[in-house]
Amino acid sequence: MSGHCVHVIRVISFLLLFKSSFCLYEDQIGKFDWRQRFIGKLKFSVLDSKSNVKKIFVATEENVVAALSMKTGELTWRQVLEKGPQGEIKFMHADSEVITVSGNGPFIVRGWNLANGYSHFEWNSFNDADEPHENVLWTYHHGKLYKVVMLDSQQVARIISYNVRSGGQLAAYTVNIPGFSRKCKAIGINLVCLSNNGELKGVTVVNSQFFNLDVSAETKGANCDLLSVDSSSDLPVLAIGCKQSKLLVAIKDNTFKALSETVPISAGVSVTQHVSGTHLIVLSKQIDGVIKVNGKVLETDQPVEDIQSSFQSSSPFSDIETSNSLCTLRRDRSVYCQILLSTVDHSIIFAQTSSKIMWTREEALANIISVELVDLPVSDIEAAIEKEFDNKEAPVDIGVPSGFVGMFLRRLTSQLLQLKSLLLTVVSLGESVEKNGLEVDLVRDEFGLHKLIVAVTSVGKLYGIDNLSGNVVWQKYLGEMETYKSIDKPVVSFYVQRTSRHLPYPAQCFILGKHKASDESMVYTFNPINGQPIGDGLHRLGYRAVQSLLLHFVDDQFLKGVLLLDSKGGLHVHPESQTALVSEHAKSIFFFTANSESGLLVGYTLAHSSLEKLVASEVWRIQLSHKITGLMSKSPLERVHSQGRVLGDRSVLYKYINPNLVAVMTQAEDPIHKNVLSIYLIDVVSGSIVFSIVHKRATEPIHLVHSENWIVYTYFSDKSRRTEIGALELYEGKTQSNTSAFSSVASFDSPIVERQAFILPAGIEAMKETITEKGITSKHILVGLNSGGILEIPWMFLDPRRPLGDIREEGVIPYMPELPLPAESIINYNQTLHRVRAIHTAPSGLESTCLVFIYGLDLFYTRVAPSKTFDVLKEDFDYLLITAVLVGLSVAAYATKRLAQRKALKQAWK
Amino acid sequence: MASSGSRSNNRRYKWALDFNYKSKQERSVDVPSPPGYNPALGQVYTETSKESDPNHLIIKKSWDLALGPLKQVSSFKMIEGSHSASQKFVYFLGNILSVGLALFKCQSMGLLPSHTSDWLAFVEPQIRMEYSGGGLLLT
Amino acid sequence: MFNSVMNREKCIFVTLFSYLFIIGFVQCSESDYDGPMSITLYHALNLDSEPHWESRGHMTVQNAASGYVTSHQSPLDVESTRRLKVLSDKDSFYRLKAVVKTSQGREVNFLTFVKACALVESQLKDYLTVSVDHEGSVVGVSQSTALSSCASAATEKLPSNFLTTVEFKPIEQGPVPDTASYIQKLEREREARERGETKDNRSFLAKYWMYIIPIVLFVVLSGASNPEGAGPAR
Amino acid sequence: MELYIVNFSMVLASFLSFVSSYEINEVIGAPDNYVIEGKVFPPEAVNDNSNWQAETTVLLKGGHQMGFIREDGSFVISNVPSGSYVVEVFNPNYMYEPVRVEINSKGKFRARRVNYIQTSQVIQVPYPLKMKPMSHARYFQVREQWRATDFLFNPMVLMMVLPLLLVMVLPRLMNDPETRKEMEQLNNLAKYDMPEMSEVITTFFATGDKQKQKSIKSAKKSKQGSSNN
Repeated sequence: MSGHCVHVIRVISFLLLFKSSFCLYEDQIGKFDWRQRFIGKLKFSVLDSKSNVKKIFVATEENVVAALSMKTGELTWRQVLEKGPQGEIKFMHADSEVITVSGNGPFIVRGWNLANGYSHFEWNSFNDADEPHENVLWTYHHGKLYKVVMLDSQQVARIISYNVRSGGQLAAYTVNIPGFSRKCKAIGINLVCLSNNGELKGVTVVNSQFFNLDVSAETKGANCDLLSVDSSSDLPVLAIGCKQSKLLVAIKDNTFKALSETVPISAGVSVTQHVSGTHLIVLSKQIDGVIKVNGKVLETDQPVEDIQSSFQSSSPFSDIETSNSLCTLRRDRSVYCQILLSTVDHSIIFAQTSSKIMWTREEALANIISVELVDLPVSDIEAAIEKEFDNKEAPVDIGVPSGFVGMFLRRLTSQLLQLKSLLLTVVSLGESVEKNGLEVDLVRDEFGLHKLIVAVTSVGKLYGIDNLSGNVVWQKYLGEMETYKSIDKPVVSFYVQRTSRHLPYPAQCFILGKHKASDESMVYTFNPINGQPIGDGLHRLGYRAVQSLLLHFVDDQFLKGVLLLDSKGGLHVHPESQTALVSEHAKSIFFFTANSESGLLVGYTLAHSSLEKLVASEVWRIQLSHKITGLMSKSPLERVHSQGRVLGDRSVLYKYINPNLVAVMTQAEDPIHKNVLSIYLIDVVSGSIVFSIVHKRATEPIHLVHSENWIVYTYFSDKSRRTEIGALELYEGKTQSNTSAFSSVASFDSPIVERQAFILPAGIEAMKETITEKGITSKHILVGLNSGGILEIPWMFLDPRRPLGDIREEGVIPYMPELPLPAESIINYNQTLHRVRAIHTAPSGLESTCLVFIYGLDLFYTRVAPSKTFDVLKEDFDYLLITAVLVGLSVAAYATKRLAQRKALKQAWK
Repeated sequence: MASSGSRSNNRRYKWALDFNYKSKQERSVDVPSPPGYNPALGQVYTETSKESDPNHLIIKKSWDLALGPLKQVSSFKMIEGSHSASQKFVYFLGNILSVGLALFKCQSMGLLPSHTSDWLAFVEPQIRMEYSGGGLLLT
Repeated sequence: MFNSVMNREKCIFVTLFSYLFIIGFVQCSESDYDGPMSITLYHALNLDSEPHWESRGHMTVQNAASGYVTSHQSPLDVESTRRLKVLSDKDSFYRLKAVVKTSQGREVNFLTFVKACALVESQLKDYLTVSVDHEGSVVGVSQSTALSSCASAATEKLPSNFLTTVEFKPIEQGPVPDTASYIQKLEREREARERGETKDNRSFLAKYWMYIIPIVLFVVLSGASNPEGAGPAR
Repeated sequence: MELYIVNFSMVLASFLSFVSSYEINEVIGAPDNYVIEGKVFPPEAVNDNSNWQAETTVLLKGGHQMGFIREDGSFVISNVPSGSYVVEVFNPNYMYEPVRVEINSKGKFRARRVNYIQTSQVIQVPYPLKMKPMSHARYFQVREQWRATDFLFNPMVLMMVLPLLLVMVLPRLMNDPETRKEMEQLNNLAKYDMPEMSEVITTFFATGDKQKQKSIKSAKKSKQGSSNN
């Protein structure tokens, strides 16, 4: 019991330590941080017309079930289901409650409360052994859930009906559909299949009535697909989509009815009920970034003028993928429709015909794959000052004479401007509340805290987000470009080639992706401040790049080149004008590629390049025997301030800081040891394995952080059934072999490796270390937990030199296997973040402060100060008190002086 | 010594004159002296008279205090006589001892930057000789 | 069995003189791979981007488990020495290819390099580090030289034989949370405190005499000195 | 093939309209599939219109499988093969203690407290699970309030106040004749010491012929002698 006590005391003392390292006050909520919640790409949607608070029920590709407010588009409620195929939503239906079918294997049927998203019921539907998991269709009709299992081998469909609430099986039967292809859809109460010879077959799942249709000749033989359009109304409509157009087919009274007109493939089609048993068909399509909506009565083909409208916004719209509409008849017998559109760039648009766009949701942001925080350009005033010191820029203003007088004049004008802005800020201090509504200028602040988040999403849409407000400043959809894949994850190469510190040149970013239609690579170079293309903009390269590298030097325009290695081993630099410049530095540039599947790592040198042609020649080769599942190099921005560590005897243990060190993880499924995780530390210049370590029975999730002279990784230990954190620290020894320079090629003795493991009583989704400008501030590790919190752990807690016995070194806390999880260290407090994909950290202008952007299904931005904000006054600094004290002291000094004088005088008279 | 003292006295005299408002003496400098009058004697007199002036005393005392450490240095030269060598040696030894004691105390308190760790903050980061990049193959 | 291998820091230290068959005893006692494994070495002494491989020698790891390594390296002829010097003068790389053939007949190629000048500087004395994974298969071979600097470019004479040291570097065992000793430590602390609680029943004086005595002394002395000091004043 | 019974009474209890159609269903399941059941208790301070049910999620295997809360707090996690799992309940504002649930191959359930350090330690808890909130999550630090006592006992303030007291109070004490005498005595003592020092110096200079060490000794002696007087 008293052992427990000690434990508790220890925990408390650690909590105190934690507390001192991180603090957020309750009144700081939302001051430095913001959260945005997303749902992902739309998959199913139902416009609710019945409830008094109008909602849209959606199910998405991200396995999210949610209700959106029709008025604002905000989330009324949201339930995030299991990750991956486990939670994939197969079917959604909403009337008296929202019903979803998710999973793959055993299917989970869940019912949700319409108003608040509480769970109503949950049951499982298992497949028989002979039933495939992938070809199962679902449909709902009058309280019954129908499961249609396509049995390919027997050319039959097995239909099982369930009581939707209890999961009780009501009936099961099979229908023969000979000659059907796998192109089948369940629409309403019908199962519809398109055969390869262009025949449409339908069967009613309720009573197995068959009907079919020989669709028009144009769809025959062509590569056509069956698309379900809208089954929410009593008239199910489906479309047969072929190359350019789609043919609409309605099912009425167990017969197919092909509509006379074909519509373009990129048009959104939805059907709603209209007056006196007729139906309205609403078509929406994107033309030159504008959405045009028109409609007609399905039965009579008569156009409905009322709903003809066009919508546009500041950024052009992309092609429409799905649409859903709800039309109502006004008292004056005019029709208006509410349309929910989902576009190919994952936006969700909600509009009202003959009115305007109500709201849009940028759901591509639920799938950010790469992020950079870009410095903003300086304000006009500061630009003027900078111009003053920039001699090259002197003859820009023709009106102002150059030379001594000109300089003087320029100085005067810039200082006048400064004075003016100062006055303005003083004046506006009182009325700043009014200004809040307006957009803040995108200019750099004095502490470098205001930046622009440039995010690349998996769908190929780019966003510029103001880091202080979270507003999307610009967006750009690169329709032709798609992402690369690396270890089954979408990736692009995204670099900042030039920051905004080089006036008059604008900042420039670089994205390397793939061309959708061909095998070639594509590059988009753009200004990150406004998203506008620079130079060639989006262009094809003519070869397929397999790896890229941002060079470390700039050309005369302060632009860093990007080296590209193509699939044939050729080497290119982008822009090509830098070829000669690169060849000058060729001796010091090394390059490596890693093949995840084969485990082969190859290193190249540029040393054999000439002025005209860059050549990558192979110099080293490592063959790992298992699949590479992770590769982590250090942040190129990283700076290490302290070169060593002070030991108890006041000697120095020098850190082994190798900028070329890369941590490579491999995972093997070993029959004896099961899931073996190996970590190799490889110097990618010399190609030597500096250190390697193995963990047996270690499984996913595995995350790794690599910084300074240490590596921290996490894995799930199958043996102990807990999440463990391993920490490695590399030291050169008590002396430095070369105090001035670090060369990987020069041979060295293996570094001393300290190691330790800890237990984290939580699951981990993502991990990242903090980074600051000069590397003086101590490092913390941000850990995205599966609870939705982001935990900040001081690196001190993961120090492998934490002693089990007495403390001998300064700043080392005794070893404790289990790391504490204090609530104070959750930097996002109660702002739960689902499915954290990655954490991006960037230095600010303040050494103490690190900017943190967390992305996944939700976005969260905040800033952390691992060693507290030692370089700025605390924001709760009491200016009033200090002024009062100063004034008081001066008054007191003056008064006592007078008193003393008087006393002296009195004394003299005595 | 004496000459420098009189010079300083002279200066002091002029300086003191301004503040003590001895206007008669001031004028007497401008006006040619009567025969047989020695201005130097008058100076000596005024000086002695001023010795009693508390203000002057304070200033002098302060100067003594300020010059104290400097005088100590020169006092080394003033050691004279038959035992001067040993005296000088002892003086030297005493100083060494006190400095040594101070150093020892500082060392024992760990105030002296005598370990490599004390200079760690000045160790420059190593210059990077090679640059590398790349990663997993993009497919 | 496996653990014992992994705990060993440096496995094999065998110095191999070319043209001689030297059999060295290897400390490494056990490993997962058994049967002979051969490493054939090729080097490229050309300046071009494409290496022109020439045979340098081969070594046989008779049984890494028992740890016998035999080696045979052909000496550098005059022409090769000259070319190596050219490489060194041009500050180019000396490239080495190691073909590892396992007992199952699987062949794996490894490439590695050193600065040619460093090799010349170290008088052809080099090290080959063979990294081995948890299953015992070779994952990397890397070469390093005895001297890493290229300070004095001019070297008069080169020996004709390579002096190679082969070092086996096994993968190390990952750390596990040290719960056992932590629990023991807690237990010890608890016991110590329990003992301490019973022991520390000394009187107040017994515990704090070192603080009390100086205070008392000071008080006594200051009280005593006053009248004595005052005496002569009167 | 294995048959097992799932009791859906909890599901149906919330739908009074369906109580009449209450039935025990037989679900044909794949072998080795179980359902973990439990109930999450709301924090006591919770008010009725708070949406805690929607905010609370139940995670199994770190989110590999999930359970959602019904209005009454009950939850089920279905499709669980036999094994050992940690069931965690997450609510943004309240902390819940995780529970380890072990299902053996025969379908027997055992729930115990999670101990990551001593993994073999078994402290059983009831099954079906009853998850009670441990505490309100304190994410924020409490801002320090200005208090007079804090201010007064601040060492800096103490350092300033004490000399002030000495300056202010000591002169008043001096007015007392006895203390003044004492002070004078002390002063005299100090004065006496002063000539002592000069005496040392004079003896040092006067005894030119004698050895220095001796002179120092004698000075010491004279000093001692004078103090003894």
